[in-house]
Amino acid sequence: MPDAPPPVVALHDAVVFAGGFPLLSGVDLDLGAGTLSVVTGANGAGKTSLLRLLGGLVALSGGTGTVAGVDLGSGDLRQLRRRVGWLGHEGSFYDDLSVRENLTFAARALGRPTGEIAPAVARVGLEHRIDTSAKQLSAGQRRRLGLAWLLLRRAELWLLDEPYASLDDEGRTFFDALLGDVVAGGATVVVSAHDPLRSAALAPRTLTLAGGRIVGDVS
Amino acid sequence: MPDAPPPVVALHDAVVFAGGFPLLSGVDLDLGAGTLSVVTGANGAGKTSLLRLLGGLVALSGGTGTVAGVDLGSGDLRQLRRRVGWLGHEGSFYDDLSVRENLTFAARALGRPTGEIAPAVARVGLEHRIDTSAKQLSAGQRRRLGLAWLLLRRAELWLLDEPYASLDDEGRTFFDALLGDVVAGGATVVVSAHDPLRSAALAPRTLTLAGGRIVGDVS
Amino acid sequence: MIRTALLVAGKDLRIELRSRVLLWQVVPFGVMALLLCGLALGPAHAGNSPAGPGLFYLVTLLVTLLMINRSQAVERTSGTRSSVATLGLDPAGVFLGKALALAVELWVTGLVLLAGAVLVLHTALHGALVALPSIAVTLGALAAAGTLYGALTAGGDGSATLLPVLALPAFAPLLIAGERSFSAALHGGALWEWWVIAAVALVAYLAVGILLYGVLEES
Amino acid sequence: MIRTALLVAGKDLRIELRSRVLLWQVVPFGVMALLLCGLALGPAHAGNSPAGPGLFYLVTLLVTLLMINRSQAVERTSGTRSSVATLGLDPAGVFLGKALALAVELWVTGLVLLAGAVLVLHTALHGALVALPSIAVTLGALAAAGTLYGALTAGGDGSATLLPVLALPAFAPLLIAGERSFSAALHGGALWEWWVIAAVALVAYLAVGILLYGVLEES
Amino acid sequence: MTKQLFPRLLGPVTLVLLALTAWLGLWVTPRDAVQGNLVRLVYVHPAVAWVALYVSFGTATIASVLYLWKRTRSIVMDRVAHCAMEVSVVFIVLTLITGSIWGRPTWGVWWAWDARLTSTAILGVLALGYLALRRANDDQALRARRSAVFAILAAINVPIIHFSVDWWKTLHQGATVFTANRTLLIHGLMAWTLLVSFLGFTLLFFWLLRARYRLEVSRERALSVSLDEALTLRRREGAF
Ligand code: HEM
Ligand SMILES: Nc1ncnc2c1ncn2[C@@H]1O[C@H](COP(=O)(O)OP(=O)(O)OP(=O)(O)O)[C@@H](O)[C@H]1O
Ligand SMILES: Nc1ncnc2c1ncn2[C@@H]1O[C@H](COP(=O)(O)OP(=O)(O)OP(=O)(O)O)[C@@H](O)[C@H]1O
Ligand SMILES: [Mg+2]
Ligand SMILES: [Mg+2]
Repeated sequence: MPDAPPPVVALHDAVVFAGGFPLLSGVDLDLGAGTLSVVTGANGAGKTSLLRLLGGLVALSGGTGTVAGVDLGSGDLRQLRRRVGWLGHEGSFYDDLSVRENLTFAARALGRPTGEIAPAVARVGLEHRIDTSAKQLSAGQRRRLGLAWLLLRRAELWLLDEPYASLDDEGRTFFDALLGDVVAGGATVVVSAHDPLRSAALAPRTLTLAGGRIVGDVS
Repeated sequence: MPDAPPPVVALHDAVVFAGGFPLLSGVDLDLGAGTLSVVTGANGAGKTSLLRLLGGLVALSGGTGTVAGVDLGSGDLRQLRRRVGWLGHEGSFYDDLSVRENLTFAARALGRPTGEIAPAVARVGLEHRIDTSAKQLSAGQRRRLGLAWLLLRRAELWLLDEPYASLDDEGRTFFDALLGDVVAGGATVVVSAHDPLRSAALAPRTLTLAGGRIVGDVS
Repeated sequence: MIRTALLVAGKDLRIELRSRVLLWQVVPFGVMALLLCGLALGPAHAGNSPAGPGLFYLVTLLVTLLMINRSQAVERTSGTRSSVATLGLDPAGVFLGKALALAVELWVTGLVLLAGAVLVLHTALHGALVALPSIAVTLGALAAAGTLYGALTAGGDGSATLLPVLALPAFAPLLIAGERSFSAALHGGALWEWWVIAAVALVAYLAVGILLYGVLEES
Repeated sequence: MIRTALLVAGKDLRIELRSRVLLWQVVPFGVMALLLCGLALGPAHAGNSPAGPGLFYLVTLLVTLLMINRSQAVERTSGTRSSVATLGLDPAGVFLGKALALAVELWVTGLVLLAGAVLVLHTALHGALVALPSIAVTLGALAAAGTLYGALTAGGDGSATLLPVLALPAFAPLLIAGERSFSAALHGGALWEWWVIAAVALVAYLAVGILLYGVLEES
Repeated sequence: MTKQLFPRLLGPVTLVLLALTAWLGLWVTPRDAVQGNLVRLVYVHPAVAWVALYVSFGTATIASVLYLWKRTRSIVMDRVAHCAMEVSVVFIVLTLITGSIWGRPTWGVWWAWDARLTSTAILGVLALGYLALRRANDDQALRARRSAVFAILAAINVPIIHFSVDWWKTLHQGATVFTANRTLLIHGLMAWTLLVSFLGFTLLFFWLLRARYRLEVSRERALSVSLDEALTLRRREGAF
């Protein structure tokens, strides 16, 4: 009887308030597993806010929503966060710990073998910075560390907020390849970006936000 | 007798160390007044470090340098900083103050009429956020606030670290127009970026950094 | 839960080792405060003074407040929060781990302060040794309570100032119990009563923390 | 210099008004600490107790440490430093402005604490009023010294913990002088000597700050 | 020639003077009628205290002032201040220890809340604070400036320690060796022994300072070699 698998993301008229200001003003959205979506829109349109909602990092103020099987209104947001890979505007690690130590912490916390760390670091091109403490990294290197952290995650739902910013050319190419792998592996990816994605092969669905709502949806 | 005006930036074998690590490993650079230069290079190449050196925000560890007539080795860096307009990776304001209050502070500190604030805010497109406190702005809005702050500065030397990051399309177009105006007004501009500039009309000089040195110079 | 606790405690202690804040700053602060308190009491009062235990715990309280701030600050540098939140660590484990790390730091500092009290305040060495288990338990309870209150106040504006307001009333009974049992160890008297109070407080705070820490963590 | 000072002081006080840290956190903390101290003294000692002035200044000291941290933290949120550094403000003016703002905050808090002392510790109202000018001068000196030491420790690792270590010995004489002159106001005695010490300290710290603040600021 | 002679003689002369102090102090000078053999600590404690307060802390302060003054600003001054402050910690601790050893039999306690004792201990914490402040800043120039300012602020404590015995009537000995008008109160052999001890410990300070300074210089030289290596490594980063 069940014809389609349930969507990973299902929002209905989702509203999020912060300090009396509506960050999201009624979003309807369905995303299936293994899809890639790009969220665009002017500055202040609500892209970051949408990603934070999907990651269980802010609470829903109105409407309904389910993400990865967790009800945003009444469910356990911690459950949701466990299944989400998050890459924010700014790097997000313990500044006093080195690249290796940060990743070891993440691997242990997730119950992954620490043997996966070295390959992940090599993949993002930080081998020669592996013992540098996070606060000494350059902007792009921090972003790469964030990607390595994500590689360890193997999350079901990837939420990437302007991942291209401050990555160099080589980094962007690598990133596109990574996205391809991830989507092929069955994970759902939502990316916010101001430029279209590099690689034409990815063919994402593009959602345009404006004023906290979705005003365009092209696949 | 003096044929050419003295260069605004003159670095000779400039070396900058931080915690035993060479951020810059010997940079030779001459920039004339009224020129536009773009600094590119891989992540960690030293772009941000070069801009910080030019802005008098880090000290020279080796070699010699003069920026805007101030000797980097023995001169008064505070003098230099007064003449520099800086836009960093992250927005840089008092988080608890509103857009208007931040700009009023800057205008007063620089001895500019506060009447210039409203036009600057309108120009960067933040009119409807003018009484929002800086910490509530979105990433792109923060960047725009930084631009408004720069507009008030009227600096001789503009140092912009990845200004495109997190600006939307409209913002980038506006930014390119701004750059054109500034250079035409006789100021020197150094921009770090991973993408080439949008507007072909600007025709900048492109410096490529790698390993803390300049390895490419195309005008 | 235990695995998470050990992981978190290890991470906190490693950051502590890396930054050496405890060694170079907290411990000298404690010694200084002890000296000043001694001076304030004046020569008449010194010499195995009955105020010894009180001063010891007063200084310990100040040190604890400093360390709680530090323990929470580590978790919220720039973007650490979002990333670590998406690791979905078991909050009970996080609580236990942070409390354990804080307790270890307090025990180390406590030993130094105790040595200082013996040397400087002429607290009887034998009495101090007898008091050792009760001090260990009291400091443990302080660490548990401190972690709880630290989480309660963390993240908001000026949390460094909010913490003492909320925590002081909770710490006061602990300090009184500790002081009484220390005095009893020095001058003879019912040792057990106060010992038991501190132990009960320790267990109670641990239980509350394990149950409720998840609620305190920001959404 | 004066213009810069007023600008900076205005900015600091405005941030303070905006965030309400003083009103909601520092003042309650002070009152709470006063209550606990009164409690610790026990009912026997209360009632125009000779300890009143000492307690008042002890609490003031704690409050001052909190406020200095806050005053410095405001200057170094994310990128504030680079931007404000490039305003090239006169360091003497910045010092005076920050000291003035801190002094105003301390005066407000001092008044509340004084009222608390009269109500809770039964300090004689008339004596408290007589002591008012000496308290104002002492708090002013504390603000000047605090701003100086705040800049000395700002920005480094764990500056919040380094501050008390370095500043306590400098504050101690001020507190003692304040306490003596307060006591003298209550119980009669030579008022002027201590008054003069505080005034000399105020002038000395102001002079040192005006001369050397620029040296302390980060490059 | 003479330029090399002085530093080379520093070590041997120090040793000779200290040995002389020990010999005079332990065997030649008489026991005291009241204090017995304890009086022999007078050849150690005041000299060590003198070095701690005036010679070493003073050196650190003067070097700091010279660093802050633009015309004499150089990394040498910063290094001298740093090294002198480290040696100062050693001498302050020695002052506290010898004082405590002396205090136990004379006052019956190891420690008392006497103004001089406390302020000496605070000076020790301040010296440690100076070292902590240095650790907290990475940037060489900023570190030098900040620690120089702090050293000067901390030096205010030295006159306080000196006059504390007059300002607060205290347990600790007042000025016994030298009175205010610089006349020697003790006579004969004791005075000579005292003089030798002062000289000996003063030279010991300079010896230690010199050793520490050379260690610092060689450490920095090693660092600059490693910096050169880092530089070539960094340049190679861009090569491919
Ligand atoms: C921990 C305990 C003590 C400390 C921290 C201490 C500290 C000092 C200091 C800092 C000085 C140098 C003052 C100056 O030159 O301005 C000094 C001098 C001196 N101390 Fe102590 N002291 C201690 C115990 C004692 C005791 C127990 C005695 C003898 C009973 C003693 C006898 C002296 C004498 C005779 C001088 C030379 C005084 C002069 O000529 O000015 N000290 N001490
Ligand atoms: N204190 C330090 N110790 C060691 N390495 C450091 C330190 N500070 C910076 N670095 C390194 O210096 C290099 C230069 O950094 P910089 O920020 O100038 O690079 P960038 O060109 O701006 O890179 P991005 O494109 O990522 O912004 C980086 O490789 C960084 O890891
Ligand atoms: N607490 C708040 N009070 C008022 N307005 C707020 C608050 N928090 C956020 N905003 C506003 O909400 C809007 C949405 O912000 P969001 O960060 O989601 O935008 P964005 O699409 O990610 O923009 P950008 O492209 O600049 O990153 C912004 O206009 C911002 O000013
Ligand atoms: Mg955004
Ligand atoms: Mg950069």
